[in-house]
Parts: sequence; C-alpha cells; structure tokens
Amino acid sequence: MSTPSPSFLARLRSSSALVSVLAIVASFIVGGILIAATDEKTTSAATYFFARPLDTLAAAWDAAAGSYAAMFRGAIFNYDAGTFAGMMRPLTETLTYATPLLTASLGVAVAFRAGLFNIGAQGQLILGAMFATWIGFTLELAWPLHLLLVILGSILGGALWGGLVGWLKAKTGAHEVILTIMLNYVALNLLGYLLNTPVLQRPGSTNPVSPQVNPSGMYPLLFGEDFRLHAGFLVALAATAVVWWLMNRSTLGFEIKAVGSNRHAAKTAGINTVKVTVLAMVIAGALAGMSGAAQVNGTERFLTESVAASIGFDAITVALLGRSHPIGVLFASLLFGAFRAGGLTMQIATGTPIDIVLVVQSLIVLFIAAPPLVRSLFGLGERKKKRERPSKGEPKQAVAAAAGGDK
Amino acid sequence: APEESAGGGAEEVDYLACMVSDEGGFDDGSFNQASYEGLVQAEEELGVQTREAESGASTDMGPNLDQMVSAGCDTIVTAGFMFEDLPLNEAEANAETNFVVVDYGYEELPENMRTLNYKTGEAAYLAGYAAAAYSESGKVGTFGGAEIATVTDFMVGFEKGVQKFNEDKGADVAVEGMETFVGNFSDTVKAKQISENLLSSGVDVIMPVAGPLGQTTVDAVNESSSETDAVVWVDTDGHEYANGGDTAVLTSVMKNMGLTVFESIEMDVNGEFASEAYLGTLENGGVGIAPFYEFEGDLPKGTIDELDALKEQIIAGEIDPLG
Amino acid sequence: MSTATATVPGSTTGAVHVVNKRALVLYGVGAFLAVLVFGFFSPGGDASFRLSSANDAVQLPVVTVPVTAAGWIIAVLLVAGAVFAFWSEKNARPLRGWVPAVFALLFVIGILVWLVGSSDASAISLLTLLTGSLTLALPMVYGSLGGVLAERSGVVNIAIEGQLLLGAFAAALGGSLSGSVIGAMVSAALGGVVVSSLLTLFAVKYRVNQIIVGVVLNVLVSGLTGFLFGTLFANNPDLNRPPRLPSLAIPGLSEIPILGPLLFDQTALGYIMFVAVGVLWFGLYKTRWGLRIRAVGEHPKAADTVGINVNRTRVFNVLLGGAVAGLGGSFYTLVSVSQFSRDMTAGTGFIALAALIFGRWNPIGAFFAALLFGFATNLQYVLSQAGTDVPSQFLAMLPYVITIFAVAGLVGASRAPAASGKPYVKG
Amino acid sequence: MKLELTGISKAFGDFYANDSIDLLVEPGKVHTLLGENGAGKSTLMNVLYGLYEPTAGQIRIDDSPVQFRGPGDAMAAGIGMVHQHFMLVPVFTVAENVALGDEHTKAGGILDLEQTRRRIREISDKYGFHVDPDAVVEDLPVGVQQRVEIIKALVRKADLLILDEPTAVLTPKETDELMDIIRQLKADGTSIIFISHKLREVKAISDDITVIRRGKVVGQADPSADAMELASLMVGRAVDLSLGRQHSDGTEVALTIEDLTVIDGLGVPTLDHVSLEVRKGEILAVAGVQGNGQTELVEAIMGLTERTTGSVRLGGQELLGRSTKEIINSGVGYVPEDRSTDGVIGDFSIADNLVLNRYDRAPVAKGGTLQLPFIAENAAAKIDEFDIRTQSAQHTASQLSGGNQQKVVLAREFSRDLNLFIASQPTRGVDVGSIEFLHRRILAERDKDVPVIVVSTELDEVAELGDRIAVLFHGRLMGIVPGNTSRDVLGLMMAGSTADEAFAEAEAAHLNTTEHDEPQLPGGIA
Ligand SMILES: Nc1ncnc2c1ncn2[C@@H]1O[C@H](COP(=O)(O)OP(=O)(O)OP(=O)(O)O)[C@@H](O)[C@H]1O
Ligand SMILES: Nc1ncnc2c1ncn2[C@@H]1O[C@H](COP(=O)(O)OP(=O)(O)OP(=O)(O)O)[C@@H](O)[C@H]1O
Ligand SMILES: [Mg+2]
Ligand SMILES: [Mg+2]
Repeated sequence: MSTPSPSFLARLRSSSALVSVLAIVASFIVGGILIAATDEKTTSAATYFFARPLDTLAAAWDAAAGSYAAMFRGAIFNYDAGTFAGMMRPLTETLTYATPLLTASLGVAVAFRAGLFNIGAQGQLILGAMFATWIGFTLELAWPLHLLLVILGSILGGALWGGLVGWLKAKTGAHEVILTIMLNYVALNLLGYLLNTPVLQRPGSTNPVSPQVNPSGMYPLLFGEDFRLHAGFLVALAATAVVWWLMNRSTLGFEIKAVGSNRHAAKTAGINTVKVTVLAMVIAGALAGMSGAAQVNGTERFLTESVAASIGFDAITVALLGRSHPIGVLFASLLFGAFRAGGLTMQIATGTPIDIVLVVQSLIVLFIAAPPLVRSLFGLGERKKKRERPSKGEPKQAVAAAAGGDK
Repeated sequence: APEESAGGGAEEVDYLACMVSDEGGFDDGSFNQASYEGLVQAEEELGVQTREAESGASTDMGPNLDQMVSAGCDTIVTAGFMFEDLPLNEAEANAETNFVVVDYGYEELPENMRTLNYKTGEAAYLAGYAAAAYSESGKVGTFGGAEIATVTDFMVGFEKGVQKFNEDKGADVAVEGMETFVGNFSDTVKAKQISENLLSSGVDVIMPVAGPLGQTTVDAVNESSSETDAVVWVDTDGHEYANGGDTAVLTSVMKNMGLTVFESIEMDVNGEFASEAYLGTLENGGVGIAPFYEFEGDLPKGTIDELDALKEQIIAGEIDPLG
Repeated sequence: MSTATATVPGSTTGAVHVVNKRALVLYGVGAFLAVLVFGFFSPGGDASFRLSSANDAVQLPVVTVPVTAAGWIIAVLLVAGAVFAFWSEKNARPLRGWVPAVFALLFVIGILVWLVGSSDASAISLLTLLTGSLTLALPMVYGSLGGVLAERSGVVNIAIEGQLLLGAFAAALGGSLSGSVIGAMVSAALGGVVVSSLLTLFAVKYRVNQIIVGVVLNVLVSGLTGFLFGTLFANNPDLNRPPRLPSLAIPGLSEIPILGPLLFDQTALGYIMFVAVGVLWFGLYKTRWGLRIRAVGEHPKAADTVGINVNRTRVFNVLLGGAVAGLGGSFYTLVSVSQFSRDMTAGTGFIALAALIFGRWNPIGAFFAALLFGFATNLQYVLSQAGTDVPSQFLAMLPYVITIFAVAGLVGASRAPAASGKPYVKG
Repeated sequence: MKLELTGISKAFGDFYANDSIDLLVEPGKVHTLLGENGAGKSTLMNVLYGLYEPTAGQIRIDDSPVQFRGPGDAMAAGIGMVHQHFMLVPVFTVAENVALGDEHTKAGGILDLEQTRRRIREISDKYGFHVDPDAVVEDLPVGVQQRVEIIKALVRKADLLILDEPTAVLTPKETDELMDIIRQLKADGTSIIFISHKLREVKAISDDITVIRRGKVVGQADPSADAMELASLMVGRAVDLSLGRQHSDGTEVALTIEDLTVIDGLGVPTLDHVSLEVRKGEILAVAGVQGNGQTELVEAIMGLTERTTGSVRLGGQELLGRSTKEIINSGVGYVPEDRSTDGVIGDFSIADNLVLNRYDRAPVAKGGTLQLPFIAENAAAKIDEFDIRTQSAQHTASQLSGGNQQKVVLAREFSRDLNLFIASQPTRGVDVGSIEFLHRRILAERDKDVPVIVVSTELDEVAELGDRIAVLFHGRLMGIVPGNTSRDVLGLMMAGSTADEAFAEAEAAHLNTTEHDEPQLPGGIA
C-alpha cells in the first residue's frame, strides 16, 4: 500500500515500456487496416489490385497515415498551424477533455478499491452538474466564493447519489451493479424533468436547456479566450493528489482497501464495513460530481440532458486502464483525452468517422492488459515465466462483487 | 466521405461549406440528416467543397465548431438546439465566417449569421386533419422521442389538425399518445412497442416524431394485420425515404431543412448572404406536407381540396395551428 | 479459496438473519404504503381493463373494478401478508418462496389499479400490456441467458451489450447478403460468438481482468459497428436491408383468449426464447453438462481435481453464451426494425446484466426479472398513452425504481457463482 | 497398489519445492510423510495426483511406469486424494459432488444421481460413514465433508489414497473415527499416503515414515521412534518440546462473563446463558467439539455477533454493545479461528497486516495519515522477533505459508499492551516447530499477567495450555475444571456430561481423572 503496491510495480516492469508502445502500435495498425479497408480510394484501387497492387497499398497507406497524422495534430501538436497558439491548442484541448474524465475515473477507481463496481459515475456526474448549474445561475456572489460554492455543490450532488448506492448496498446487500445502472437512468430522467420545469429550465425557452451560469460561478480560463482549458483542470489535478494521499497514506484509504480486499478480516480488525462502504461510494460520487462542475462551469456554461456525454462510462475503462491507481488513472485519462481531441480533428480533416477512435482505444486497453499477446504478435517470444500471482492494483474484489458480491 | 469528389459535375468553386452535427449524427434520420443533405446538394450542384463533423457527444460540439473555423470554412451549418449559444459566440468572434443555425434562434443576429426555424406545427396541422379524415377507427396516434419543443411542435399541430377535422365534420376522432415519449432516439425495441401499443388500442394512423425510430412505426404498420393502418412520417418524405414507406406512409410533414440549408449556402456563394431569422412556413414552402401517392384514393372525397383550403387559411392567418 | 474454512458452522448463520430483518422492514413499509396510497389516497372512480385487443377474433368483456374498493382489499391483503411475515419471523419459521412473490404481485397490481384509476383512460388493455412486456423483455432475456452461461462457468460477462449489438449488426449484414432469415440468425449468433471469443481470448487465455475485457469489448463493438455503419452501410444501403422474421401464429392455440396472443403468436425468436429458458434451466440443473459448468464456476480447482478441463469448459460455455446473446441481437434488425442503426441496443445489455443478477444466475429467474422490467417499461408507455398527470419523466423512471426496490427489498444479497471473475490458474 | 517414485523434482521458477525425491509405498500399508510447513509434501502429492507436472523423475505403479497429464489420469490409475483444503463444491449436494467428473447419465447426458446415491449408501454403510447423499455440502460439519472426500475417492475405486493433513480440522472424536476408517481401508488392501503434523496420530497409524526437509528426503523413521526424535528429524535441529511451565493460579478477576447468550438467524441459541470468569495471569482453555458455541463465545466478546444478550465486563467495563474497534482499543488481542479469511488480508503486505487493527492510532497513524517509516520499522522488528519466513515485508500475506501467516497475526496482537488475549485455534495446521514457538509466546503473554482465553478443539493443546478448562456443549457451559483434568473426563464433558457427572463416571470406570504432571508435548505427542 505504502509505495505503489509491489505487484503494481512488478506489473509495470514486466509489461515494459516496450510492450506498451507495441500495444499502441498494434492497435493503430488494426485501426489503420479498418480505415484503409473502408476508404473509397483504397477500395477502388483494390479492384485492379492484381494489375497494380502498389496502388492499393499506397492508397491504404495514405488513408491510414493521413488519419493518424490528423489525430496527432488534433491531440498533441499542430505543426500545420500558423500561430504558436494554434500549435499548442491541441494539447490544451486534450487536457480539457481529460479534466472531467479524470475526476470521474478517480471516483470509479476509489470504489473499485473498496470492492465496488461503480457503473454509476454517469448518474453521479449528472447530479453534480445539476447542483453546480443551479448554484451557478441562481447565485450572484464574488468570484472565488461563488465558484467554491459551485464546486461544493457538485461534490454534494454526486456524493448524495453515490452515497445512496453505498447505503443501500451496505444496508440491504443489494448489488451495486444493479443499483448504479438503475440510478443512472433515474438521474437522467430527473434531469430531463427538472430541465422542463422552472427549477432548471431557461426562462422563455421551450427546450430542455438551463440558463447560463454567471461568470463568477465559472472556472477561469487558464490561457485566455483562445483556449478552452480552465482551472477545473488544476482542481482535478489537486483531486488526484488528494486521492493519492487518501488511498496510499490515509487511514481511511487503508480501511477502504481492507474492506475491498477482505471484508471479513476488515471487520475482525474492527473496521466498520458499513461505514466504509458508504464512505467509499460517497467519495466516488463526489469525484464524479466534480466532473459535472467541470463540464458545465468549465466548458459548456449551461446544462443539457447530454451533459454526461459518455464520460461516466469511459471512466470505467480509464480507471481499469489506470489499474485503479491515481497516477495510472491520470495518465490513462490524458490518453483518452488525447484520443477524443485528436479524433475530432481526424474526422474533420479526413472524414474518417470518429468511431474508429473507440476501436483503437479499446484495442490499446486490451493489448496493454495482455503483454504476452503483444509479445507473440511481434514475435518477441515469451519472457521467462513469472510466478502467477494476482496483481493488487486490479480491483480483484470488485470482480467478485460485480458478479455477486459477498455472502 | 472525401470532400473533393464533386459528384454532381458542377464546376468546382473555391468555397468551403461545413457542417457540425449534434449527438444524433448525420444519419439520424432527422434534422441533422436533412440539413446534411442540403450540404451535399450544395457540393453537387454548386461545386463547393465540404467538411463535416459529427459530435459523438455534446462535449464535442464546441471543439468541432472551433476546428471548422480554423479549417477556414466559409459557412458553418449547425443543426439542433443543443448548440445553444455556441454558434453565436463563434459568429461574434469570427466575422469572416458565416454561420447557419438550424432549429435555434437568437434575439439579435450578427451580420454573419442566419437562423433557420420551421413552423412544423402548420404542416402537422394539415397532416392531422388528413389523418383524421383517413382514419377508419376514429383513433389516431402520435409519440415522440423526447419531450423537446422541436418534437412537441409536430405533435401539438397534429392534434389541432385532428380537432379541426372533428369540428368541421362533427366527428369524434381521438388522438392518443400525446404524452408518450420513448425517452431517447435510439431504442428501436421501445419505439416499436409503442407503435404496437397504439395499433392494438385501435389507432390506425400514427405520427412518430422520433428521428430514426420512425422506421419502427413503418415496420409495425407494414406488419400489422390491418391493411388500412398508416404512418404520418416527419421531416422528410417518408414515401421515398423510409424503408417500406411506399406501402405505409399516408403523408409526411416535411420540414425542408435540406433545401433551406442549400439556399443559404447558395446565397453566400453568389455573394448575397443575408443575416436573417428565416422561418419556414407553409407560405414560403419551408414546411409542407408530402403527396399522398397511392393513399390519395383512400382519402374521403374532397379531402385534398379541404386541405388546400386550410393551407390557404393558415397562410392568410385565419387559422392559428398552434393556438 | 479454502472450502474447509468457508463452511465452519456458525460463521455464516448471521447472514440469514440479516436478510429476514430487512425483508420484514420491507413488508411493513409495503403494507403501510398500501394502506396510505391505495386506501386513503385512492384516486377513486373505476379502473377498466380490456382483455382483448381491437383486432382479436374473440372479444372478451372489459373488466371494471372500483379503484377505492380494490385498493382497500389489496391493502388489507398486504397488511395480512406483513403480519404473517412478522409472525413467521417471531416463530422462527422460514418464509416460503411464494410469500414474497405473492406480496410483490399484489403490490404491483395495487400500483396498476391506482395508476389506471388516476389516468384519463377509459380502459387499459391488459393484453397489450402483457404482450408488450414480453416483447420488451425478449432481447433482455437472450442477453441474460448468454450472461448466465458465461457466469455460471466462472467468467463475468459485462459484454452482453456488445454481443447484442454485434448480433444485431451481423443479422442485418448476413441477412442482407444471404437474403434469408436463417442466414441472418446464424450470422447474429456468430456475431455474438466473435465477441465471446475475444472475451475468452483475453479473459481465459491471457487472464486479463474479466471486467476490463467486458467493458472494453462493449466500447469496441460500439465503435466498430458505428464505424461500419458510417462507412460500409452508408455507402452500400443494400447491405442494411435484412429480411423480416414473420410472426408464426400456431393455429388453434393462438386463438385462446389472452394466452393465445401472448404465447402462441410469436416470431421464431419468441418460441426459441421459451425453449431456451427451459432447456438451459434443465441443462444447468439436471444434466452432466450443467453439473460440470456449475462446478467450474463455483470451485474450479475441485472440478480440476476430478479431471474436468476448467478452461476448456469455460471457453465452450462463454462461446455458447455469446451465440445465445448474439441470436437475441438479431431481434433488433429482424423483428423490431428493418435496418441496423447506431448503438441501437441502447443499454439493454446492461439491463440484461442486472436481470441475471436479479434472477440469481438462474435462467428462469433471469427470465422473470427481464419480464418484470419489460412490464414496468410497457406500463409506463401504456399509461402515458392513456394520458395521466404524472410527468413523463417520472413514468419513465418506473422500471428503474421498481428494480431498485425489488433488489434492495425483496431480493437482497444475491450470491454469484463463487469463482466468477477469477481466472483459473492450475495448481 | 505398489507405488514407486524415483527422483521426483518439481521446480517453481528457480526454486525446487521437491528435489529428487524417492518414495516407495507398499501395497496395503500406511506410509506417512513428515515435514515442516513448506517442506514440499503437498507439492509431491500434487505431482503424484497429476495436478503438477514433475520437472524430473518417474512414477511407477505396480512396477510399470506411468505418466499423468491431469488428475483424470491419476484417478484412472487408481489414485485418490483428499486435499488439504477440501475440493468440494460447497453449494452442491453430497451426491452431486461425488458424481462430478464421473457422472452416471441417462440418454442425452441427463444426470442419473440415483446410481450415485446408491453407491454412496453402499460405501457409507460399509465404513459406517453416516453420510446423507442429499445433504448440501456447505451445511455439513468438516468431519463429514472429509468423509465425502473419501467417498469420492472410493467411488472411483482408488487403490491408493492420499490424505493430506486430514486431521488438521477434525475434532478428537472425528480423528478417532478417521483412524478407524484408515484401518479398515488398509485391511481391504488400499495403500495410503498420510500427511500430518500430529505425531500422536502418525505414530498410531503409520507402517512407514519418510521425513522430508526443504524438498529432500532426509530419512526414514520407525513409527515406534520417540516423538522428540521424529520432531528433531523434521525440523533439523533438536526440539525441546517440554514447555516446563507452571500452572498459574492468578487471583484477581479480570474478565467477567454473565449469562452470555447468542441467538442465531433461525432463533436458536448458539450460546446459552454462559457465565464464567478469567483471572489475571491465567489461561482459560475453552474446549468443545467444533460447532458447540466456542466460535460464538469469542465473537460475542469481540463484538462480532448480533443478537447477543448478557454481560461481558473487562476490568469493570462493559464490552457488550460496543463496536469491535472499541473492544480492540480497550486492549483485547484476538487471534481468529480462520486466519486466511479473518486474520490477515491476503492482498496486503506483511507490513500492513502487522498493523491491521491499529492502523488509525498513534504511532501507526497521526492525523489520519499513516506513518510509513513506523510501519516499516515495526515490520522489520516483528519479522525478526517472530521469525516470519519471508523475503521482504512488502510481500503479500497470501504469499506466506499458513504457519507464517499465523505468526503475523500473533505478532500483530502482541505488539500492543493487552488487557485480554483471545486465541482461537492458534496452531491449526501448523508444524511442530512453529507450535512450540506459538505456545511459548502465548505463555509469555500470560506471564505478563494478561488474562488469556485459548479456544481449541485439540485436547492436547487445551491440556497443554489451560490453567483451567471450560467445556462447551450445545452452547452451554458443562463446567470449568482444573488444567490437569484427564482427557477422559474432558471427553465425557465434551459429549454432554456436566463436570460432576463426568468425574463420577470416570471414577466409576476406573479411569484417570487427572493427568500426571509430566511435561506435555505439543501437537499431541504422547
Ligand atoms: N505454485 C507454487 N509456486 C511457487 N512456489 C510454490 C508453489 N506451491 C508451493 N510452492 C513452494 O513450495 C514449497 C513447498 O510447499 P508445499 O505446499 O509442498 O509444502 P508442505 O510441505 O505441504 O507444507 P505444509 O505442511 O504447510 O502443508 C513451499 O516453500 C512453497 O513456497
Ligand atoms: N502460486 C504460488 N506462488 C508462490 N507461492 C505459493 C503459491 N502457491 C502456494 N504458494 C506457497 O506454498 C506454500 C504452501 O501453500 P499451502 O497453501 O499448502 O500452505 P500451507 O502452509 O499448507 O498452509 P496451511 O497451514 O494453511 O495449510 C505457502 O508458502 C504458499 O505461500
Ligand atoms: Mg501442504
Ligand atoms: Mg499446511
């Protein structure tokens, strides 16, 4: 627990940087094949493949390489842009996208560590966003105070929704997978309802849209009007640090992990498992709720029914890819942010549907999780067999829990 | 869809027309798709270049707009109310780029912006009247994808049209499903079931206002044991557009987004871009009902004339279809 | 891991007790709410239920009940049920399984009467309500069965959504290419198998965390089908024109009032579903195959020590489950609507996951759980169609809220196959 | 069956768990393997049973070489194994467990459990097992579960039966019954490989003994050899098994339990108005057959049960109704009965397990923050002091052997000042060397004037450690007798006689009522 668990480090070492790079390469290759195979030029060149095979290959290469180059320009550095701001903008977009993803994923990760499979980040985010929006447009206060209230509101909203799951789970043994799935839908409908009532609906509008949040309730932009990146990113980074402290240094984190690993032993050691289950879900919800504030009070400025986008679901993948470890989650969400930002540019520049990003993303996660497969794909040969021991970084209990919890 | 391929054979002009969808995507069978067809038409007939971006999530809409601006688009089209103030902000910040906003309006428009809205209720009113006239069971129905104004406008107009028929003919045709919403625009099983529910309660004309889910209603009607069941399609001409629409679609409430988007681009290409809050009506042809095709013979005699008369009255302001 | 320790008498007795206490609270709350809402806050008037649809040959009379009287009767019965539950608890008698079932059923009927009473409708069609429930439940049932097969053999299957979606896609593509519904259904099953084989490749062979694999596979399938929809299908619409699966009414049987249209006027997928539920239940509990999967899912090492190949069993059953779920996916494109569209499964796979947990990893349980969900969903539509004052969003919450109450109150802790989610490493 | 192993080696990575082992099991003989925890006994048996592939070596059955690709092959060759941790599916019935892998079926693969039931009844009758084929395994006592394991092997017509620590979890009575079964099997010509840490049993049942240390055979021993000799051979050093302790008679009452009652989920009292006292500096041993309320007694004191009435006062303070944490914080040390589920967290490092129940108090934590340097120092010190065999404090607890896990639990509990120490089954499955060590530590704690409760189903342990012995039967206290009370009397009490009845009965039968004050041997060495 203290330092990242030994097995986590061992895992990193055994799936060395090389394997990770190869995993990404392999995923891009598969994605590239898909892009090429559905590219019109490639398919038309393929009709005379046997006459001039090189044409097909060249077209395929153009299609794939063009798409990926655009992705890079959209996510990291735009070498085509005329201005410095234009060049740097992609990076800030990546960070902007990563912001809500980061906190939501941290929430999922904390729950994992407590042995809970939290599919409910979506709903928790919605509740957080509702609170943050309402505070954001009803109140008029001095800037830092107002924003602070907004953040607290989002935390409260998410915590309520998450805590409800924890409480029901602890008190009745109901399965958190069912509870979180159902509460996602309840939250969505609640939002839909409130956006059609004066509580959240923009006066005079017939659409389910909230009023704009007052400027004092917004996260300030970090690099001026030209960049969307806002102070919510710094708050998310701070949250990462807090979660790191929580999980690796605090007594509460110790309790959470104990309950997550072995509920019986935790109970015997005097840990109040009911309290810990509820608290873990409260924290998970609070973090996801913060993502709601990042969305509305960071980038969007108003609330709609689709505020959660697919952040809550992506958060599950990100948390798993980051092995439920705060630092891992940070990098995983940056990667996903980059994909999202890059995917948009790719779509605009080359017409490649953004769905391909989902394909490449998922393949990367799978490949990174299965180093032996990557090694054999690239003919690297097996490493000397390690003793097979389950890695602690993974939410092992969560797995069991997702399948049915404990007796 | 690579942009350079000028399929229509029109001479290429140095003009970049762009469009950003909302979450629905360009194949949503609804406003995104209809607007997109306007863009394609411009590409084919005007020889402009195009770029398009789907917003996979609401979070993508802002960045997509930004990217279009930096890509040097001459005109950017957005579809759907979800964009909210984003196009307005962009328009104010980028005077050289023109913006065409579908299904949303602002109080004051900058010089470089057009908004396109449609009084779909007017056309739906006619469709409601026609549906009531056509119905043998005395029950017609409707349902929506979600409870939003662009959806409910259709439904309300439809209901008013039915009521008008009842008044004029002393009939008692009922409208069911005014409060029935699928909850999304993607769950085909649910939409199908709602259609089945309506049919089994005796409804014989259904107007689904749910984008691609309307297809389920067409399928339900085509599968139903009763030959006379029919669909009122929305947005486009379902007779052409829907799979199996020729045997099921009584008529369609057309919202001519494609055409108006095309016209907006055409104006600009010709150097006549006008900042304007365009409102599609029966009068200007922005909305309308599609032909009845084979179903025309099944309408009570004189219905077509009555519809024409109603249309005139609406245009003349003698009837308020939403009032 | 160790059986010896898990079974030391005395260490597990507490659990039974906790469940009882919670159920008691629920009985109490249920009865109280019933008296309050069904009784005192009854909307009054009559509630009418139509038993046959407008197009039926045999027209049954409309059943009309006075809402207030019915409400009171149900409330009194529920109070009696609660008292019985308390009495049983006091006398330390275990409640029989049918008691909660009847209690829940009465409660649902109470809600139904109350809602119908408060709606503007002249009459609600019970038949429409029921047949619709079954239809809405159908893909869920297939998904749950696929999940049951995987999880019973010890592999958590979060990828049900992906299996349904790829099944739907493959049915559209395969059906369009072959022009036959058989071809479409076979393609759909294969689509599910493809997802399953990835699941087993990563989860069984490479022992990647099964939840990671499942979650990621859903995204992968969504991305892949979305991509192909936007490219392949967009460029070749003919590839997205599958044939339709017709309804096959069984002559005679389908004429039986209510039951006929409900059970004997289905598409092939409907009949296969009934058969599959029965066969899988029988197979799991009465055959060698079932004994072995359950053993592998509960205690793989024990299975290994009697010569059962654990991983081969898992792979086989996960693939089989994929075929079942994939076949269910064909419902979308062969029955529900005549073409594939993006993400058309709309989260049903997750509800199926919930249903299988709710149904306690039992095919019949999962079937009824899915049916309850389908019922609540359709109730919402039927009521909204009839017109009621309850806002549509709240009606839309109905299925989810009912499920929460059901799992939190009546079902409580359900016990997964013990080894579910744990990769098996020999030795 | 005659079984011959030659040069069997099994390596895990670079580590040889078995190193060129030779073993000869004669037909119809009981051949015992002796060795410390981790010596490699289970590994060897797993190789023999086809679960592991040997790195080198050969297995010969009745003089012809065999190769097993899996347990299926081993079973087909007539080898049956009762594993150290039972290989039974808990939610299955006995019949289903027995049938598994060797099912009788009707057409279409439909199970025909009736045949299996009949076989179970046959075997059950023959050996007097009293096993109901339709009982669900998880509801059965451990002893019966073990018989199910034996039935599984016999149904498959095993000619060689491997019993890996079969008595570790059995009560004395169950153990005696098992010994009878082994004798019967032997009489029927079955060869048996027997593994146990309990030298009394080993001496009683074995025909041959092979001692293994660190993966190698270090010698053969004669069953008649002195227990000390056997122990020394196993451990590789001279073991002084006599604790040379004095019975204490502390006077000051520290813990008072009055009318303690625990009701289970079905409303049945599992502990029924139990009252007793424990004095400072004394060990109260609680004896009883598994399932007679010992677990409930301990868990009630620890605040781990619901529906508990009565009173538990420690130094005048009421413990009942307080949370487990409060009870721990008031100075109660607790070694739970099942170390792997309740005692340690397998995924946690050894260092963390060593502070598992004081993680939130100084000096382990300050202001809600863990003090890592302290945790590390503490771990280093405890690993050293308790001789916990591990490569590093950052290894997880699950990587430790059972004996070493137990040392972690004990080290943790002894690292704070205690007002009461409770140990449930402290030496279950632990080898002789470790037992000696654990016992000495418990005695040392008592000598610090701490009141101690030791719960054990092991009569030897009870007699060994107890200054006084309380016996529970069906949740009721049968009486508290002096530490030197004889096994016979204790046995009668455990079967339901009160102390007075038991003494009277024993005297009438001319049995000893007290043990002679000779040094006791741990682990049941007579
Ligand atoms: N799967 C494995 N991987 C690596 N090492 C192992 C494995 N199984 C056993 N070992 C090692 O092999 C050695 C022998 O273990 P084994 O289980 O055979 O001991 P044992 O003699 O049965 O001990 P006990 O008396 O505690 O049962 C131990 O040191 C253990 O650490
Ligand atoms: N996969 C493995 N990797 C490393 N060590 C292992 C592995 N499997 C088992 N071991 C080790 O093998 C040894 C024996 O394991 P086993 O479960 O037989 O413990 P044990 O000492 O017999 O415990 P108990 O006293 O509870 O019976 C332990 O030291 C354990 O850590
Ligand atoms: Mg062993
Ligand atoms: Mg052992």
